[in-house]
Amino acid sequence: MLRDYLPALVFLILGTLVGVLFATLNLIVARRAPNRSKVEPYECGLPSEVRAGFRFGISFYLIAMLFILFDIEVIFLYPIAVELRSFGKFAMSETIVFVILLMIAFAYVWRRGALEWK
Amino acid sequence: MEIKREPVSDLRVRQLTAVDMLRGDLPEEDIERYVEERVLTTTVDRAVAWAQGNSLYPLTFGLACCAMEQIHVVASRVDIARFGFEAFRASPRQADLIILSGRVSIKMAPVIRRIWDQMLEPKWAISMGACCSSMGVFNNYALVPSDKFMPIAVHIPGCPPRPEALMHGILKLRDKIQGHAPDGWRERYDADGTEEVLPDGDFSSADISIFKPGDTAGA
Amino acid sequence: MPDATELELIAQELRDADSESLLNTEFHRGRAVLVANPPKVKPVLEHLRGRGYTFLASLHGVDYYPHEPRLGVLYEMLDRTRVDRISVKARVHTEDPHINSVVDMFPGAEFPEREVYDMFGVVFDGHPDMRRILMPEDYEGYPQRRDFPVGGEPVLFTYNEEQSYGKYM
Amino acid sequence: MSLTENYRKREESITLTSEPAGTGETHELLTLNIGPHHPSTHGVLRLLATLEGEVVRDIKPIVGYVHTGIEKTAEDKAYWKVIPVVERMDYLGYYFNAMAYCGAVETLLGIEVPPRAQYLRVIHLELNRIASHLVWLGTGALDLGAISMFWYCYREREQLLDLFEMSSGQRMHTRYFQVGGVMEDIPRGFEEKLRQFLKIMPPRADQYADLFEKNQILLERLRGTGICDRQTLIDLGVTGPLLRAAGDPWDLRKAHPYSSYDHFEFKIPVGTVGDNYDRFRVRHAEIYQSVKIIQQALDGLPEGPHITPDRKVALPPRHELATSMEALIHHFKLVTEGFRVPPGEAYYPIEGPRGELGCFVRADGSSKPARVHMRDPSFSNLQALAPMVKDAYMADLIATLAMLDPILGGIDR
Repeated sequence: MLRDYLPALVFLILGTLVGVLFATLNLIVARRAPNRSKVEPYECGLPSEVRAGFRFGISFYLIAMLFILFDIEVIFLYPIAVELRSFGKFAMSETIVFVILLMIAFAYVWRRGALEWK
Repeated sequence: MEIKREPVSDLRVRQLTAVDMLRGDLPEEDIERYVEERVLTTTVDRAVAWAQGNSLYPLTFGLACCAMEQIHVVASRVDIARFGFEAFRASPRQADLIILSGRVSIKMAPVIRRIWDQMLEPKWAISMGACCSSMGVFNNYALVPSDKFMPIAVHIPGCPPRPEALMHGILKLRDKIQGHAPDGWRERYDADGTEEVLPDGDFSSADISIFKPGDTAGA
Repeated sequence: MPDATELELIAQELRDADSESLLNTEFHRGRAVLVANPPKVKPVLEHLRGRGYTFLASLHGVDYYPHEPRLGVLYEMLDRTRVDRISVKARVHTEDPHINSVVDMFPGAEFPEREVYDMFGVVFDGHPDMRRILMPEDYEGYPQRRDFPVGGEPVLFTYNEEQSYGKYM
Repeated sequence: MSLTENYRKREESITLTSEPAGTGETHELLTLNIGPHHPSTHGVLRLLATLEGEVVRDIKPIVGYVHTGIEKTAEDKAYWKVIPVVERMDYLGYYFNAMAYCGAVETLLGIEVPPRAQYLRVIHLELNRIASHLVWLGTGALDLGAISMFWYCYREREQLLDLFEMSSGQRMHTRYFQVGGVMEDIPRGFEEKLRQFLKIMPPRADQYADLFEKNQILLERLRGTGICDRQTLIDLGVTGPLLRAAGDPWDLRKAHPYSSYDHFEFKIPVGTVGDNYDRFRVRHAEIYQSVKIIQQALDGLPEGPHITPDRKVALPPRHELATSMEALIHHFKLVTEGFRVPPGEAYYPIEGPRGELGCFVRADGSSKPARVHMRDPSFSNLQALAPMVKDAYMADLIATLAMLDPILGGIDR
């Protein structure tokens, strides 16, 4: 029984391996020649005007959360759409319920005015 | 009755040598030649240089009139995409070629030096146009020739140089990167005695920089 | 262009209003110029605006080097209805290069006045942001003056190769 | 105190970080450099923007990053050598710079430009206006994300530069205008190629309109943004398409015709609301009008000399040098010292692609101009950027800057 889970395990290991490799390969192989202005942030060729303790507004965070919410919803639809015929009727109704729930959330967010930029 | 033998084709010969090689009864020097023909021997540096030379990412950087001609290099007639250089990156972190297209004023020089310092290491600089290489038409108080504060790989003459000239300059840079640098006018016309008289001591053009790296006085 | 007689008419009006506001009038090749007394520039411009010259086309400086007073500020006025142009010239000495700023009458004069200050050193009193506009902030000297050297590098030949300042940094 | 701190100390007057971090209604104020090296500032323009979240509260344009001291260099050159230097100021309207300067020197000299030269000048001026508008349209749409517009516009611009190269030998900064006329008469094949270009340009301009008008994103971003009323624009000294988009039909080609513009019949496109969409429509319509002007100028091209016959100003033709002694003396005098201009001052305004481009020349009797000043339209138009983008979104700032079409070579001179 354990054998038919082997591909998932291999997939997991390979995924993490490639992920970690891409993240750290640069640190290992890259040629390092830091100088004073290279470590400073790039702001159109001038020393940065942004003060250290600058706090970004809440609207950016709000928009980011809403985006993630509805983007993940779309990502869930992809696998279903690919194999809809083999899943049968049940999957179709399940997706419809899923989308309606999120539509309610979307209507609520729209009416509360979180989408307008303040 | 004479069996009509068709001429032994080159393909037939290669098949026979392959069979002998597999059976291991190919004579020593034939194996050597066999491998020689099939394997491209190179060093890691030449491979890296080949890759870098063919995929330079220029920086979206335009100063003045030469920038207008630089835009034409990207446009459809003199298409730079044929050589793989059309991915113009806006931020110096992702670019490895800066084309100084235009006149460098004393207020802009520290900014350019700062952008050059913020570019990551395998980086080259092309000084496009007369104003950038030698203050060109305006030899006055307001301009700085770019090789006074930056190491420049290729100077392109012209005011403004034609897009084909800029393309030619970039291809010259590619040859330079890939190791077979075209020889400059001194070698071509073996004009000995005209070498640049440089003071002794190890001396790279970045050292005569008026502005220390990161110094933006006057920016 | 106002012809010579109309220029004299305007000049006469200005002199009636304020006797020492105008120093001279010039008319050359169809170009009418009122040479104004520097402290009285604003009333002269105010009067011209009343007469219809409501658009300040250009404000720029000129260095009349050998002739004193040296630094000249020119205002090109334009009457858009009659398509008529007149110029006002005010000349100040280099010792006290002060003149009233016209930014409150013509907001468009802010950048040109900063440029005249940057290039010639004429300080405009009452200007909201009197700083250099083209040269770096900490640049000494006023480049556009006639006695400021054009600068640049001497072209290198074999005879003057030694003095090339690029080499002996 | 290292130079960087010292730099920040000296820059106190222009950065708003000197005050304590002012808080807007909902966000903390952020001072940001949309600085010299930025993909959408159309040149090395630095905008010190104070942002409150996404809304621009205040903007300070800081220029001078491509200041080349052209007016100082011009004082060091003979009169006819100043033309290449002056042409490099506004590097998209190089024919206009040369026209303004030659106009000023011709008024000082009082010489008359032959009609054929005036017509040739009008043809090249209008071709240059189309080329400048194509660069504005290509890069402006590029800033707003419509990348394909860039390829279409630069296809036409290549043909235009071929025409310039055919008539004068070089694509940009051609030095085709001379004091007193034009340098050379147009070559034989020029008329056919120009007629060919005039035939294909209007349908190509319709293609730009299709690309723009049917793109809902672009229309959404341009309609209703960057509005500025007529009176503020006039007070700030703004001229050209920006002022015409706000509803004021002020065009020097009609108001004060120069170089025989009154012989041609053309219309002035004028906007109504004065927002970014109107600026696009005005400049786009100007392309058609320029084609009409060139068509009429080409049909009515008079015969005659292409430069003033006055030998004191214009070089004698080469073949005359072999025969006549006077031609040799004139040639020698002009080439060594150049012609002298009697003392005086002249201000010669013309209608550039971005507004009134006036050249002030002061002559002190020697063979070098005592002062050359170019009243550049972008210099005044840039001052109108602040009222246009106050309390607008950051994206509208980029759209307004694209439609303002500043050329930094002309601003910094």
